[in-house]
Formats: sequence, structure tokens, C-alpha cells
Amino acid sequence: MEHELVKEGDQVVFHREGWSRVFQIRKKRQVYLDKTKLDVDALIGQPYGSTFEVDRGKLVKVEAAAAKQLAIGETSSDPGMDNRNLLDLDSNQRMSKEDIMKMKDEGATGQKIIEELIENSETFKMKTEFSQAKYLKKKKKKHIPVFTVMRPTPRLVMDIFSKDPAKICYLRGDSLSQLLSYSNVMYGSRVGVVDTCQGLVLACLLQRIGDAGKIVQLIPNSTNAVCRQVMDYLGFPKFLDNVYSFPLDELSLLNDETHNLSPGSETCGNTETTSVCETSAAAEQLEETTSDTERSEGHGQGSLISNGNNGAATQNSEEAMDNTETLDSEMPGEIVDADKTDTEVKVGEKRLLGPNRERQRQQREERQREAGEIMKEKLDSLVLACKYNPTPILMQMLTFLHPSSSVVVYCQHLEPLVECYTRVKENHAGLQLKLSETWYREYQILPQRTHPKINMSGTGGYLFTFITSQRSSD
Amino acid sequence: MEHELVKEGDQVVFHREGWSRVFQIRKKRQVYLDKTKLDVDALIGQPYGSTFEVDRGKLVKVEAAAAKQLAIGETSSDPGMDNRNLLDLDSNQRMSKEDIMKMKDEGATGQKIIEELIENSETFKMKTEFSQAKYLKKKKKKHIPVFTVMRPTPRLVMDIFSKDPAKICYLRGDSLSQLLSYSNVMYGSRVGVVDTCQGLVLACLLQRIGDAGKIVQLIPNSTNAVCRQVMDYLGFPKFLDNVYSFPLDELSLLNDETHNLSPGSETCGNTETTSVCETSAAAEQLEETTSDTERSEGHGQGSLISNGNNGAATQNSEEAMDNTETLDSEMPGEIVDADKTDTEVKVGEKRLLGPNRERQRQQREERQREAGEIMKEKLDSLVLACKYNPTPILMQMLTFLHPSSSVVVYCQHLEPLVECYTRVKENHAGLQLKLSETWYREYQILPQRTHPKINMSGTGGYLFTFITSQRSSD
Amino acid sequence: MSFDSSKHIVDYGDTVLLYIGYDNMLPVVIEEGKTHQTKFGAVKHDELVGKQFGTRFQCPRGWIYILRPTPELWTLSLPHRTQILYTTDISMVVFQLDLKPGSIVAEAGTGSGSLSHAILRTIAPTGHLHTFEFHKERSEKARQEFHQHGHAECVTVTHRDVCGDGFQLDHIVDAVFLDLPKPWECITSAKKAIKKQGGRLCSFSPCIEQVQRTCEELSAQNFTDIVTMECLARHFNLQYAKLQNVSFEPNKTCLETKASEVETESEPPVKKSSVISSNKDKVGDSDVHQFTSAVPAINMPGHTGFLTFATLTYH
Amino acid sequence: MSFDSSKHIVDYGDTVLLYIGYDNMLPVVIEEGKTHQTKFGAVKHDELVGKQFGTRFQCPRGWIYILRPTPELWTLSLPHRTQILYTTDISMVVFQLDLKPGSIVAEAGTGSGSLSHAILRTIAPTGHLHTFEFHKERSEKARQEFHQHGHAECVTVTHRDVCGDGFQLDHIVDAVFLDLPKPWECITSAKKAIKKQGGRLCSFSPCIEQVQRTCEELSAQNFTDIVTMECLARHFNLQYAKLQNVSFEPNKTCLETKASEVETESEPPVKKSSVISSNKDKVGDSDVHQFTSAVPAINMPGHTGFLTFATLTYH
Repeated sequence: MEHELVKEGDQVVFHREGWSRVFQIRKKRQVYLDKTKLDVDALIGQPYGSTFEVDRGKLVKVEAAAAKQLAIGETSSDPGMDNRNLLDLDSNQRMSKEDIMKMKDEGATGQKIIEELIENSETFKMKTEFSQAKYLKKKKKKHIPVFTVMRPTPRLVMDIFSKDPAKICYLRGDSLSQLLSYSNVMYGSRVGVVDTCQGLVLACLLQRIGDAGKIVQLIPNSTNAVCRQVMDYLGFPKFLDNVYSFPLDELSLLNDETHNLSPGSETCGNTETTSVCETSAAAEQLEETTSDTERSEGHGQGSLISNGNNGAATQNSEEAMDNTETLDSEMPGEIVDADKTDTEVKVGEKRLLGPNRERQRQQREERQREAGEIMKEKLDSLVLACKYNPTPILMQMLTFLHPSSSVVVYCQHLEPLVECYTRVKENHAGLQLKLSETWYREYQILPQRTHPKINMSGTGGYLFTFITSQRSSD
Repeated sequence: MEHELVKEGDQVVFHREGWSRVFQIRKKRQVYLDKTKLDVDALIGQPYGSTFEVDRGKLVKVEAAAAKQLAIGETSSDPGMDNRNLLDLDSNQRMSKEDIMKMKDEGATGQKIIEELIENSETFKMKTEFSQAKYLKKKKKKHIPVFTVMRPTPRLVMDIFSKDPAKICYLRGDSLSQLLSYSNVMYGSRVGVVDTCQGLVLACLLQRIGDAGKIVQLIPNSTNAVCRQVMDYLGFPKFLDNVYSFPLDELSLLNDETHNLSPGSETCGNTETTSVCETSAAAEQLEETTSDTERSEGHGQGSLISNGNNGAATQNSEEAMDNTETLDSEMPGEIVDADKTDTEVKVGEKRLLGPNRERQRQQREERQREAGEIMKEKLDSLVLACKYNPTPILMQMLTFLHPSSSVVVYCQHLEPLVECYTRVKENHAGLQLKLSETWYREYQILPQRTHPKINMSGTGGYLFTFITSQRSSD
Repeated sequence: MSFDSSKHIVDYGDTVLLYIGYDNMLPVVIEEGKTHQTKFGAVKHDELVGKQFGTRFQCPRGWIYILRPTPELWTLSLPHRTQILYTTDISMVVFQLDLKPGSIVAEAGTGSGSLSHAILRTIAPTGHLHTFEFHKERSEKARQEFHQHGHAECVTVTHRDVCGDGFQLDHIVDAVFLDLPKPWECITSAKKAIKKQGGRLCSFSPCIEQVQRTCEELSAQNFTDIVTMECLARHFNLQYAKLQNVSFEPNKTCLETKASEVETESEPPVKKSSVISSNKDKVGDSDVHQFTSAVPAINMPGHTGFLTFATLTYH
Repeated sequence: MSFDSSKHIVDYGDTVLLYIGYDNMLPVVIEEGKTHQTKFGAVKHDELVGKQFGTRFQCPRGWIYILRPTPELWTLSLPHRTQILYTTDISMVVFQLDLKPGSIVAEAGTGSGSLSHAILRTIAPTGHLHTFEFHKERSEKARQEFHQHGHAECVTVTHRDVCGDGFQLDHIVDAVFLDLPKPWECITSAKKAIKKQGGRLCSFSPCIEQVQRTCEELSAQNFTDIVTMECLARHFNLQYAKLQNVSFEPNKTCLETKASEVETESEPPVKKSSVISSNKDKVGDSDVHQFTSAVPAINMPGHTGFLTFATLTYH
């Protein structure tokens, strides 16, 4: 078979530029996409890479040529640099919500609706290019649900979190790529990881060790649920033979061979835990800081940005769906099952396990003991990307690393990494200490209109990397 | 007269791209330019904007067309992107120092010498574009002393410090430009300033207040010499009617009308004080951090960067001149006078003032009293750009500012500005608090070879700006 | 003279800024008997007169502040007639054009006057700004605004398409600023406007293709020191950050925790977040690493335009 | 298998890095009886054998460390045969090309093998790298190097000018990387190399004109998600910063200070700096604000190249 086809059980990314959602394909399952309830049955048997448009709840395959024309970015209008003939009018959008609904009912394409919206906006052409682009992007997401189905990859998974970076501790794709390189994790590596990024870092490392290595996920304690949602996205089962958990609060017991390790940790797959960074309460400050303040309030352009920043408030997906105004607020992978919701499935599984709880606990204990053994035999790499204070964890974990191992500490804040750096330096525990951030920028490459993109991310977090060293007794 | 001509007594900038030196033109004065002793008499009567080449100690005027051809940047070679036919040889520069001297003696132009050097370097073509550019720039500075004479401006003065930014607390041109804007200093403004940047900030503000405003330079105490060297560069006399000094250690006495202020402060013009930031001792760390580490050591390319960073060590210009290898190490404005050095002139002036010391002290007291009066009548703007801890100074000075005044605090480090921000916020002392840095990048615009420049400055310092506010009693 | 820093008391005819919040200011011209609506309620102009700039003013539903406009605050609050330049670029333009009191400047186009105000602050009172705008209504609005702001003497607003008709200035300016779709068409005219002894030029263009053509033309017309640059401001927000310290000793509150674990199992997992937060509540302040963090704003402008500067020596 | 992280003890035939200092490493292949000169004196290979990677080794005039190479360290120490890609760009390439164990990759050109090592780490042991180099000697050196580093099974080095002669691969790769002067000429061949079910492509070019032509060609050949980006690393140095606190009370050591002022006047002003430093000495630690500061490195690479990525769906 030349082409890979979508089949039941697959995790599938619905992708368009800078935007992705992931769903597991099951028959009779319906998903919400931009508030439209969709039946995904139609995808089964279609080749990956196919493009679909949503037409009144149905998925309609779009041919390549048409897809190209619909793609976001290609339709970007005249940048409006020479707007000499515009008047400074106060009127706003002349299309009402009812007008739009009517067009939709009449079967107008999303593209057509957007053209009408622009046509009927007096303010659009007076906006800065920055805000025009923002407006277009927003409207396209709303009115042109066109997407390509892809196999999930870490790159595409990053898009899922692009509007809610707090969930993954503000880790940006370019920072993640550096993290993965400097971790030196490869097929067969033995890795320690602390991840409060929904399992994103864990899943990426897991992909790189293949079926030969071992990953010990360090968790605060065995009662703290740790979210590994991204493992699902990338198609890994929730529990894998080569992924272990070890509670940090039992780290001190590790060298005491006789001690009976306490019951193992619990990990959950799809459970939505509040793994946003603790500072997210202060995240509202983050909104108001671009110097290009848009003063025209006609189309609520600010909401796109603010949604991105206080997504933590829309944790509950029901809540988000009730809010009919917040079109971009649906959570990654939110699903409405035709028979029963995913949540219900999970509860059912849990109950099923109830009677076997003692056996399960024994299994956990055994797994944790094995994790302890792996650590005592020492690890090749250590990666921290979490909402916890990294310095104590890092210093505790150094004893479980071989010399010449690779260590990466990611943090949204620079300050904790300064402390890590200082401590490692003071303890002569590493070489090639690097404290860095990456500066990431995209370009618009269009004939006669080439320039760096007008929107940019101001931070993707900071990285501290080094190689462990040991003073040999010669 | 159509063209402004250079005349005796003028401060003149010798300028080429990214490089400037400033000298005062006096008959029979000789200056050192790239280790070549020069007679600048020839400049007198020439129009500003003229270009000269140094030919064995003589200044020879270059016609516009030739100047264009010689300009740095235009001669940049093939970027070496397609170097498929190069072999990996170990040999190095085949030209010896003697060969070069011989060419010079035979009257070869600098351009010719550089062509020979490239021709005879096996490694040049294998270097990265980054290091090729660095090499070319270095060699051009060394072998083609071509420059244009310009009237000094703050922009050109910035070039003078480009290789020794520690002297001006790492203030970069773009940061300075923001500082000047946010200070809102204009013709007639009353300004308080703390400047340990050789008088650079003071001089820029002075230019903007014109002949109508008043600047009070705040100094730690009346015995601490404060360097105002840049005032000379911009052609201001050392002592101006509208520039005052006030010692901060007498600030607490300001409200006590009856107190007799102690003897005034002393300011010096050309004196080289150690106004480098206190952290410059740690500046050696700054060298090794570009990720494009150049490993080829053939031409000592690293020295350009390291000179830039530990210029503090070459404070003494004699020392620098003894070091025949360090061709770029001469200090701004270093002068060898045919009759007597500038230093000697200063000593002479000082001695002359000796007998009049009591009168001078009275004058200082009077000036300081006036400065106190200006502050008590309140200032319109406050600018801090210094090596001192800014927070205490800022908080002390707030009482001497009108509400709705503009405040700018510059610092090489981010951390002290976080403290300033926090204190101002806690005290509800200001509005529009902004903590920022600017990111500055230049582009190479050449046919088929357009890209951002391969060298970039990683930091130009940080700015904290706000508008003062007052709680009115309504 | 609303922008004059020596002015401290609000008077009729002044342009003042009503400061509502960060980057949120309302420009108001004080007129007798007038009232202004803000989100905090009505503001009677008469009550503002006599107040000191920078003071707080009680509105029915909150405080506002009365600020004297500066070019930087004006840029944030001015009525947009076009895309405007912002302070980061403006600062570079004023600095790189070597402007100071007395400088003569030509600007095309006037646009919303964002840059003009910064230029005027710097060159006043002895300098002059010749500003050109091809859009008639905009040029008239700008003229009124400059007059209202006390700049009448220092500025000449001309309604003209400089690209077609040129500056028509004969070697009188120290600096030229171009914000035009095709700046390369105006280099000849700009050169003619610049003093014979020389001067500086700046061209602002969003796209690299415009920059390429402009640089080519500048070079052909013997401008030197042609430098193209970008300058972006990166703002930091202060956050009071809290990072949890994990324990490396077996948990003393083990029983308590297990209780909540049992509780969890009787509840749907979607509510598990509440377990986490109760864990959080248990955590004392000593278990949290707290610090003030300067965090870059997540969204920042990634590009406004390229600034190309060049020198024209005596010609 | 020198790069294998499961290898912990130095043996003959290994490539090891002698760590001299930050960003300063010497790559050495351990051979019996050989000796290597470092700035700290001679290192006998025989003495290194049996040592654990990461341990310190005493040389006659200082310590060095023996490190196991990683692609990141190799990039810093490899012999330059060409301009090379650095870790910042390399990381983006590997990530954006969706590489993982088992991926099949085509790379042109091989150059100094800096990127190749990172690709090989990620795709080994089941994946394969087809790397092409138009320069014969370089391709041979690269082949030897890969062999020496234990990658022989996973890589095919071909001496060929891909621009003229194409990859000659028939729909077998998941990803293509182009670092060529004229990447647009290779898009057709790249497309043919990519699996029928689709794949990813990356082109690295220093100049924007190259990017423009490449994007045009990619679009014409139905590549989608064409994104051009730049990624720059900004490094921070830690400084122990000291900022002097000034006093706001009249100086208690006034007399003393005056004494030094008098002294100053009898000396030439050029030595005034000594007065400042003696003032500094007087200042106690309590008068200095000390803190650890993360300061960005002053010199950083401002540009390496533009990275253009694109997706080819089933075709």
C-alpha cells in the first residue's frame, strides 16, 4: 500500500498552519471542532495528508488545488501600506451575526463569508498590518474549518498548546528542540525526567529512546497524579514497559537496600490536572504589553491574545462550550462521544480495577523497585521541565548520573536557572555550563512582501545545560 | 559659504563605518590613528564630509568615487557559500610581517595589501562568513586608514565606544535613543541626571535642552571626580552656565534652608576616570560565549572581541601603544601634541587656578546652591545611567520631580531595575511603568546576498521608564 | 503649548491625557462647560482646569490621572488616521538623523503625526519641520493638531504627493524621513532638499524588497554609510513567581494524602484537579520557592519595518 | 560506538574529547602508544584507556577532562572542512523534520558532518541517512569519520553533486535536508526521494533571495506548510555584580577625603583614577549592592541562515 490510511483507533492530528487538534478515531465518535459537532467516521480509510472542509457538520474532502487556495496565509490581503484614499470613519462591521448565520444556512463557503466581513468592515483597512493579520486569522479559524489530517508528531503536538502555553510551562517548540538535542537522548538511553508539561517532554524523549531505553519519570510523591496526556497524542499507551515512575520523596531511601519501598505512584493519561505553572495567576499581566497597542475595539481583536494567556481559566471544557462568544476556547482533544464520554470510559476502567487493587499495588511496588535499580545503576541523561523549584531536584539527582552525562534544565523563569548554574559551578559538578534562551522568528516570504512576521513570541523559556563531571582519584 | 569647513579648534570625527575617533584640530598637533602618527594640519580649510587616506603619515584627500570603492562593506568578498573546490590544508598566512612592511614601504595601497593577504591565506576561504567578515574588517582597519571627517554627533560618538562599551556602562545606541525619547527632554527642560558614562548621557541631554534649560548632574559627593569627556567631543566647553553639579550626599540637607552647603563639587573634562561598571572585573567571562566558536587560530581573530570586552585593562594609553600587537587598542581621542600633551595643558591650567582657589571654591558653593534651588523648584525629567545602585537614588530623587514628569533608569543589569520597578509600584509613585530591552540588528543589503548581519550585539542594557504621579487631595 | 514640559497646570485649550490604565489614555482638549465620558463615569472639563498635571482625579466610579502629553504618550493615544510609527522606531529615527534644537527636517508622509511630534519636540523652537501628506483630509487634521499642540510656528504641513511632485525644497534641510511605498522614487528629490553641506536620510519600509531598491538608489546617488537596521522592544512583566519545593523524605502526611486518594477514586477523574489544589493548600509557604521574576511579554511585535539610514556629505 | 551513551569506559579506537576549557575540546582517537600534546602538557593515550568518561585527568601543567563525544560537543570540536551548522539550527532541523528512530533521511551536502551526527543519533539504529557531498575528499573524510564513530551501518555517503545529478532516490525517505547554494534546483529531485505517503523538507540558506526562490519552487511543487524561520541562541554569563550605594548624608570621612583631594592636586590629573579606586577601598561591603546577574553575552551570532521547512503530503 503506497499511502498510509487513517484507521480506527489512530490518533489523528487535524492540522492547519499554526493550529492543530488531536483526536482518536473511533466509529460513531463525534468531536467538537471550533464549536461544530463533527462525525469523524468519514476519515476512516482516507490517506493521511488529505484535506477536509467542514460543511454543516459533515467532513468533505477537498482536492489538493482547492486546499492550497484555502490555506491560511495564501489569502492574506494587500498589506495596506498605501492607504491614501481611506477616510477616518467611525462605523464598524455592518454584517450582523444574523447575516452571517443566514449566509451559512444558504451554504456560503467560509471564504465567502470572510470576504463579506472584510467588505463590510470600515475599520479593517485602517488597521495596522499586525491587526489585519490578527483579524483574518481569527475569522478564518471561525469560518473556514479546513484542515489536513496528519499523524501526530512532537512538532504538530506543539501547535495544540500554542494558545495555552501555560499548560506546558511556556515551553516553545524551538526551546523543546534544544532541550532534546542537549539531553543527548538516543535509542537505548537511560533517562531521568521531571515533566509537568502534560507529558510532552516525556513523550518526546520516549520517542527517541525507541524500544530499547528506559525512562524514569520523577514525580513529587506517589499520591500526586502526573499528567501524561501527550503520550496518548503520540500514540503511546498509557503504561509502557520502558517508562517508570519514581517518587522524589523516596529518593533518600534509595541507598537503603533493606527498606521496603512504599506503594508505587499513580499516573493518569487523559486526566486534566492543573499542571500550569504556579505563576499563571499572575499571567493576566502578560496581556497588555505589546507596544503596538490596538486602540480600535471594533472586533475584539484582543481576545485572541488574552485567550492564549489565561487559558487556565477555561480548564473545564463544558464551561468553555457554554461560552458561545469564546470560539477559540475549546481544549485540546475535547471529545463528545456518541455513546459515552471519554471520562465515563475512564471511570468505568477504574471501577473495574477496584477489586484487583492489591495486585495492582504490588505491580506498582515492583515497578518502582525496578526504577530504583535503574537509577542506582545510573542514568545517561537528566531532563527537568517542571513547575517545581529545579535546583534541589537537580542537586539531589546528580548522584544518579554517570559522569559525562547530559543534563538539561528548562524553566519559564531565568532566575531559578541562575541558582542551578551557581550551585553546579560551586560544586564543580559539571562542564560546558550554558545558560541560554533562543530567539525565534518566522518570516513572511511573498513576492514583493517579504518581511519578518509581525507577531512574535517574546519568550520560549530558558535552558541550562551541562555535562556531568567527576573528579577522578587518578 | 556653501560648505562648512574644518577650522582650528573644531572637534572633528574621523569616521568610517562602525568606527569613529574624535580629535580637536590644532595646528602642529599630531594624533595617533591606528598607530600611525599623523599631522592634522592638512584638514584645516577642508569641507566636512571630505574623505582622506593616510599615506605614510600624510593625509591625502580621496575623491568621492575612489572613497566609495574603498568603503568597508562594499569590498566584502564572495560569501564563500559554494566552496566545493577547497582542500583542507593546514598551512596558514604565507605573507610575513616583513613582506607587508616591504609592500608598505614600496607604497602599496592598503587595499592591495589586503588582497595579497587573502590571496596568501589558505584558511581564509574555509572560514565561516562570520569569521571572513571579522578578518576583513580587522585587516581593513589595519591597512586602509581611510576615513571621512565629520562634525561630532551623539550617533558618531557612540562609535567611539563601540569597542569599549564598559566605559559607557554597555549603553548601546538604540538604548540611548530610547532613553532620550522616554526622558522627554526638550528645549528648556529642567533635568536631573546621574551619568557615569563619560558624560555621554549628560552631553546628549545637554544638546536637547539647547541654551534654555538646566541640567543638574547628581554626583556621589563633592570630592568624587566625574568624567564629562563626551561634553568635549560634542564641542561643549567643560563648564557651562546651564549645567550644574549637586552631590547626593548633601541631598538630605536640601530641605534645611539654613544649612550652609559644603564646598562644591569638582568636575573634570578629559580626565580618564575608572567609570567602567564595577562588574567589569567579571567581564572576561563575556568573551567565550558565542556559539559560533572559531577554532582556527591563524589570525588571532578572537582579539577583536576580547579587546572590546576588557578595554578596562588598557586604560593607560601608553601601555596600549607599547603593545605593538594590539592595533585596535588606542583609546578614544588619544593625542600626541607636537609641543606638549593635552595632559600637560590641563596640569598647567590647574596650577594657574591654584592661587584663585578660594574664589573658585566660593563660585562652586554658589553654583551648588543654585543647583539646590533648581531641584527644590522641581525637575521635569530624571535620567539615571550609572554604575551605582539605582533604586535608592531613584527613590530619593522622586521628591524633586513634578508630577507628570518623565523618568528613565538605564542599567546594564536587569535585576536592579526589577527592584526599581517594584519600589515605584509599591509606592504608587508612577504610571506607565515599562521595563524593557531593545533588540537591535543590522542587515547586509547586497544583490543576491541580503541577510541579517552575522555579528550582533547580545545586549544593550535595560531601561525602566515611567511617568511620575501624585495623589491629589482633590 | 500642551506638550511643553514647563507647563504644570491644566488650562482651557490644553490637550490633556486622561490616564485610565496602562497603555490606555484618552486625549481630551479642555473646553469650558464640556463633559467627557470615561469608563469610570463623567469628567467635567471645568473641574480639571487649575489642577496640576500628574494628579489623581476622582470620577464617579474610579480614579483617573491627568497627564501632560509627551510624544511617547501621544503615540499610544492619538487618533489613528493611518498605520503609525511607534516609540521604538521613532527614537531610532530621531537619534540616527542627528536631530537637535534648530534642525530642519523634511518628512513624508505626515500620516497620523506620531513621528512628527517626536521630531518637533527635538528640533523646537528654532528648527522647522516640513511635513508632506498626499491625503488632503489627513494633512488638514494634522495641521489642526500641530496648531492645537503649540507647534504651529515650527511646522509647515503641505498637502502633496512627494513621490510624484517631490519635496520642492532647495537645499534647506538637515534630514529627510521617508515613509512611502516607493521611497526609491524620492531619493533625487530628497537629495535636492538636503543642505549642500550634507545631511542624513531615513527610509522606513516594511518589506525587504523595498529596502533593496532603496539601498540601490541611495548608493547610486552617492549616499554613504548606508545602514539598514531593525529595532524591537521587548517588555518584561514582573511576576511574583512561586515554585513548589518537592520533598526528598517520605511524606509525613502520608495518611492524610491517602485519604484524599481514596476520596479521589469515588469521584470522576475530571475533578482530580481539586486533589492537586488541596495538596497545594497543604503546602506551607516554606515549601514554596518565591521570587520576583521579570518575564518577557509572550506576545511582542516581531516586525514593524526596516529602517535604512544614509549620509549625504557635501554635494 | 564512541557516541553511544551506554559506553562508559575509554578503550582503544574510541574517539574521545579532551576538555581543555569552556567550548575548547580536542577530539582524539585513542591509539596504543600515542601521545597528544595539550596546552597543559602531554597526554599518553595508554593512560586514558580504562578511565571512565567524565573523569578528570592530571596533565603535567593542569587538569583536563575526558568526555564522551555527543553531537553537540562534536560540533564544537570537529575539524572544519566547510562552514558548519551549529546546535541551535541543528536542533530545529531534527525537530522540525519529525525525525525519530527509524527515519530515513537524505542530506545534501555532508560538509563537515556537523548536522549528520545529530541526525544519526536520532534515527539510529533502524533508520538510515543518505548523505551527499560534491567534494570528493570531503565525502571520503566523512565516510571515515562516520565509520570511526560507529555509524557505518546507518549511513551511506555518496560523492555526487545533487544539484546537477539529483538524489537518485526513489520515494524512500521521510525527510530531506538541503544546504546548497541553489536549493530550488533540487526540489524536483527531493520530491522524488520523499516517500509516496509524504514527508518533510528543510532548506538552509544564508540569503533571503535564496529563500524567496526556494519558497516559490516549493509552492509550485505543491509542498504545503511552508514556513521560514530563524532561531538564534542567546547565552547568559553569570556575573557577581557590585553596584556602589551612594550616601545621602554628608560624608563622615570628609576630612580624609579632602586630604586625598589635596594630594590629587599635586599630582597630574591622569592619575586621578587612583583616587577613585582608593575611594572604592574605603567603601565597606555594606555600601555595595551585590547580586548574581545573568548578563547576555555581548557578542552573539546575529545570523547563520534561514531555515525553510515544508510538508509534502501523499503524492
